[in-house]
Amino acid sequence: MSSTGAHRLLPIGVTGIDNRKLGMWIFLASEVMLFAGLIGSFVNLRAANLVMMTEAAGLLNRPLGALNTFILITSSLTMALAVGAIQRGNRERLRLFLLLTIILALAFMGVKAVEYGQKFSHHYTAHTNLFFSFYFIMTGIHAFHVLVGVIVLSVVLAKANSQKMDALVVENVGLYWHFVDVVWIFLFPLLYLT
Amino acid sequence: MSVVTFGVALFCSFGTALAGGPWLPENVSTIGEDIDHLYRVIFVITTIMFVLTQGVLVFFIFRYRQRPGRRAAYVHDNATVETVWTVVPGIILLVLAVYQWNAWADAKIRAPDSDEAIRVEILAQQFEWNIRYPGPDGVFDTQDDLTMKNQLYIPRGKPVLVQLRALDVIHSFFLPNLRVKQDVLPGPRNTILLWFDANKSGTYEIACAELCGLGHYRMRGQLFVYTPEEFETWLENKYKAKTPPADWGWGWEDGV
Amino acid sequence: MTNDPQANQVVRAPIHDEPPHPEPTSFWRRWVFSTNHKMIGKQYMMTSIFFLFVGGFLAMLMRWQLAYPWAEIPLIGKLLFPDSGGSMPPEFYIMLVTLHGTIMVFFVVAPLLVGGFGNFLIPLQVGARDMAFPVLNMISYWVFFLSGAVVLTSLFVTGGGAAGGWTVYPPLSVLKEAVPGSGLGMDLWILALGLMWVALTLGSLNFLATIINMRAPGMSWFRLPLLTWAQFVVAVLLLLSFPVAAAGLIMMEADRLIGTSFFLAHGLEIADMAVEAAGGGSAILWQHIFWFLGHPEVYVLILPAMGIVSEILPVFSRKPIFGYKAMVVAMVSIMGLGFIVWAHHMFQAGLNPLMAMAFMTATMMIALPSGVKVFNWLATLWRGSLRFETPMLFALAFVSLFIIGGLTGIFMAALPVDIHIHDTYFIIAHFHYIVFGGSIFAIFGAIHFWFPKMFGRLMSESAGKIHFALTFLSFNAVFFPMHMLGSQGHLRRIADPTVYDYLRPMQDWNVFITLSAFVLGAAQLIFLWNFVWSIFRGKRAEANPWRANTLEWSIASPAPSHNFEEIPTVHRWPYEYSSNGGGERDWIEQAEPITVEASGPVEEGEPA
Amino acid sequence: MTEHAKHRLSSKDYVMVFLGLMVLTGLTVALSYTGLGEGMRTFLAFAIASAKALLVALLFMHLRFEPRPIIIFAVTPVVLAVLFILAISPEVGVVR
Ligand code: HEA
Ligand code: HEA
Ligand code: CUA
Ligand SMILES: [Cu+2]
Repeated sequence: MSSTGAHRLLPIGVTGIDNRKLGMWIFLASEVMLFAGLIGSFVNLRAANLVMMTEAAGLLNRPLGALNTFILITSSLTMALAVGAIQRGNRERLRLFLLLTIILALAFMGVKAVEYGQKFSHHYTAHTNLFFSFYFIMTGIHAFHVLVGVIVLSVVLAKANSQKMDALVVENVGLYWHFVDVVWIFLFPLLYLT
Repeated sequence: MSVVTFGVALFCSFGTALAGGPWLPENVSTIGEDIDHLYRVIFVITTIMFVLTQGVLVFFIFRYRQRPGRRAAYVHDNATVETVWTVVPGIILLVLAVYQWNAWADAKIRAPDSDEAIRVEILAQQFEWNIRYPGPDGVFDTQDDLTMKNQLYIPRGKPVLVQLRALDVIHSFFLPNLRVKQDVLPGPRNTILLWFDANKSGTYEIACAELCGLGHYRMRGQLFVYTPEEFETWLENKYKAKTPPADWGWGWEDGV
Repeated sequence: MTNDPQANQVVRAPIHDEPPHPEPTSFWRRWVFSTNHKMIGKQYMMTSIFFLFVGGFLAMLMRWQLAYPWAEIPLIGKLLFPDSGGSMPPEFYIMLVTLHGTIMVFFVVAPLLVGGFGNFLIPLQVGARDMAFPVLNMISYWVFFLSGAVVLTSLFVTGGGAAGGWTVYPPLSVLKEAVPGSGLGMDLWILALGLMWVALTLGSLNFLATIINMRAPGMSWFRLPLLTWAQFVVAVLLLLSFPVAAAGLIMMEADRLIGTSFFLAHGLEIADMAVEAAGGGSAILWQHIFWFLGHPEVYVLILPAMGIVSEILPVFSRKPIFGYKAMVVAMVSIMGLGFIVWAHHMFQAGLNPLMAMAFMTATMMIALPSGVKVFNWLATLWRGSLRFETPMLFALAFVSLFIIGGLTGIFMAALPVDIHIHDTYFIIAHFHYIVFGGSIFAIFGAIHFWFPKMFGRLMSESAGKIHFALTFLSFNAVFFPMHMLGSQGHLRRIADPTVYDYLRPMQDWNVFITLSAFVLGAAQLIFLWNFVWSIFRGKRAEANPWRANTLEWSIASPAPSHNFEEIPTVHRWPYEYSSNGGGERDWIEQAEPITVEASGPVEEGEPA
Repeated sequence: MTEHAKHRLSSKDYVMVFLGLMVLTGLTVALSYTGLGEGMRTFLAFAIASAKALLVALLFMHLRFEPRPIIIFAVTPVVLAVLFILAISPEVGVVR
């Protein structure tokens, strides 16, 4: 994302913030609105179909959902520690915590896959009813974000020793990863608990 | 040269605006009177703003065009005028907004008593208006209901209560001469209550105002406003003419 | 600018300038996959001008049908519709309307103003060498290009392009059986808008980072040119409103593809066939989602145009813009209010009537900042010294026509009046006055104004003036009578107005409008010729042909590839015209250190 | 400013935040099994989720130490999102 080509620009601007970090926060602002669109729709159609929606929500596997919440929060911790590590210049620890984060992310996807499998085997699919439509679309978009996170994390891990990989890149990836966690923090009660 | 073209062009659009006046079609409903009144009020206010701003614009264009030996003034702020032209329109707009509330409530919030009103159900579908009266028993969805296609008959001077619903896509029930418009939503749970009256007999048109498919342009109906007596006779004749469903208990039998 | 205590502090901004690298020499990197903001701006501009003619061409076909319903289309009718003897079928008409609206809004005005002028001017006006993320910028353009290719393709697939109006209300747009255009054409429409979302999000991200972070030393917030302010506000609008619609697009495509029913209620039937869907969804939900984007989007179409006019008027009046801070505050309040008025498009849709009253009040309040802007423009002319070059003519026309379009907005904001005029040509008149009379006029002005900086040559003045006069006259002839038709109840999106008895007496007006529209269309060919001719043959331009103040005029024309030899230091606001400080000259550029001894009142906060 | 933020939080701090998040998660799951009324349960679930999100944003994402432009870009969309969600709720839900 750093500037390349003819016009090399140094990234620290008038505000003293690094361009890349500012850019990441701006990007996350738009992501918030993407999920606002989905959550708003869900909240409202849920109110319109209250009985059906709550009944269907009862069919979800709450323990697995809770497990996934724990996994994702733990991955947020390891991510924060990874950022802390590179800020202190400790690339060994950086690699360790990045690896842990990736493993946890994969675990999250694994649990998600098990859940999807359970639902499919009971013939609950996106067109069963409105609740499952939301369930699959929202968790699907979230899982896509997790997948993107895994890919980016792996790239960072692979390049963890390169000097071009400064703390800011890791911090930015961290920001993204924590955001994915925050989204799940809302999706979990929304879908599983109410 | 171009200054002149510009000025002339401005004055042309200007002139049309004033000469044209409000261009509403004939109105035959009570709510329509309120709506037309509000339309005119806004027309007057906006015309004043229009004349004022465009007049100033044209005047400045002529008055301050570049001339040798004159330099533009260096002014860029004036707290007094800026406050005035923020506060005054602000007050006008706020008053204008509040001034709309009553008519809106009459049109869409305060429904008339259903005892004294004529009740009609309208089911919109691509590209027809299905219209239904409850029949002599006063209950909808029974054998004696009276159904019509694209023709709505109402008595003059009596409130009409309509329940609207669509079968397939969104339509919009529009009576230009009664100043009535309401989108019709598809699905059994989306029935909408609507009311209006007409104070002049005659034949008017029903239009569909929301794009609903390739036949949207021809989803037209007719509205017949009768005197109450004419309406009663029409209704009675319709009931009489309606052949009761034959219940002989005898279908076409095979092997006879 | 006055009373800005921070202005001087910012001078110590920590920008570390590096000597620019040489320009890439390979054809691909230089002309096609360029990361230079000026090339990207030009690419956006050329593409959108192409789409202007596509969208305009569709409008011409529509106008033909409206004036002479079901008559054979001249020249191309037999080619397009051999089966019907050369007249267009009704589903073709609504497809024209849909794609005309979509193309004009998303592929012409927004990319021209934001992608074209935003990309070209923001780095120049804030004093940077390029955008914050040049590579993202390039990706943004190519995603936009792809989106345009998709929308053009959709015109030619079986069933035709989308035909649900540019607002694509479900269930019409979701159910394939409902209208022929809801087949593959609609899928492509959704794809195109999804790509547009990506392109515009990358663009606004870049704009915001650049404006916040890459301002030259001394370029404090209140020394930014108003156009850059407008781009900032617009970037926020796009960034935060488009994702909501993107969520809606995903849900809509899911409804179409995998059988969900977010927007489909229980128990729908089309032509006596029950629709197979779980149901429970809501058609109104889409309208909320769409207009949450749609309304901010219309301010995306007007705010940069307002910014352009705020740049052009001072230059040709030789006078500072009046009420600079009020202009900024007005733009920011238009943005804020713009986020909370979306439901005024849904007043007759079955909205909670109480809620509608709240939305009406908010909508009316938007006239306030808009009015402040109008009054400030007028006051800018007051006691000026006006020159009438082509950019100025377009800017003046903008003010005039924007007022008309804005004032008609008040009619529709008024709930009871909107009952009658909703979905009529009154609305068509309202927004064409703003989007054509406003945005497109401002765009023409801007093209004439910044052409020298883009191509190093001036556009022809005489051709420009003829184009202006013809466009101004025929534009009013096309759209002014539509107010009248609309008030009479002339419906939108109908292929044949003569079906209704009450519309038949007005058919002559439709013919008049159509003939005027052909003149309007023909007038645009003059522009096209002038544009192309001037790129190669126009008079060579000096660095600052209009004697303007903003940073882009302090460098050579056309702008060199790395913009500034050295990052400039900004000493004052951009509107220092006819002040005493300039001595004989009536302008002082933003980056000019004071050379002439001030002989009159000098601004406070000015390095004396 | 980012320079300061770097060393504001130690690994121990992060672990504390993590434990806080875990407790809150446990709490919200536990609450969902109680017989609380529908309205109360929804309210509590969202209160807890918001608290968790705040913890992550302020401390894991260092928002607490960031300069104003970043805080603005973090807060604006959240306000707008809440506004949007509230504004469309009575519409689709209650009225129709
Ligand atoms: C660039 C585009 C643009 C802009 C700037 C606006 C600006 C405004 N619009 Fe418009 N609008 C559209 C584009 C735009 N609109 C489009 C495309 C549609 C149709 C969409 C569709 O259905 O396809 C539409 C539809 C639309 C509707 C829905 C109508 C309907 O479908 O029933 C409404 C209703 O309130 C509305 C209102 C307004 C108002 C109040 C403003 C205000 O911002 C205007 C403010 C400006 C002024 C008022 C003029 C200057 C002010 C003064 C001189 C001050 C003094 C004035 C007074 C005291 C009155 N618009
Ligand atoms: C945003 C910008 C924008 C612009 C610039 C325009 C420009 C024009 N529009 Fe536009 N219009 C919309 C946005 C815009 N429109 C929208 C959003 C809708 C609503 C859609 C909907 O309901 O869903 C609409 C709807 C709309 C309707 C209503 C249709 C209906 O509801 O049935 C009409 C009718 O007259 C119309 C006419 C025109 C005309 C005559 C022009 C003219 O100004 C065009 C002038 C012509 C040109 C600029 C190009 C010149 C081209 C040529 C001369 C052709 C040359 C061809 C070749 C060389 C092959 N438009
Ligand atoms: Cu029914 Cu249009
Ligand atoms: Cu709007």
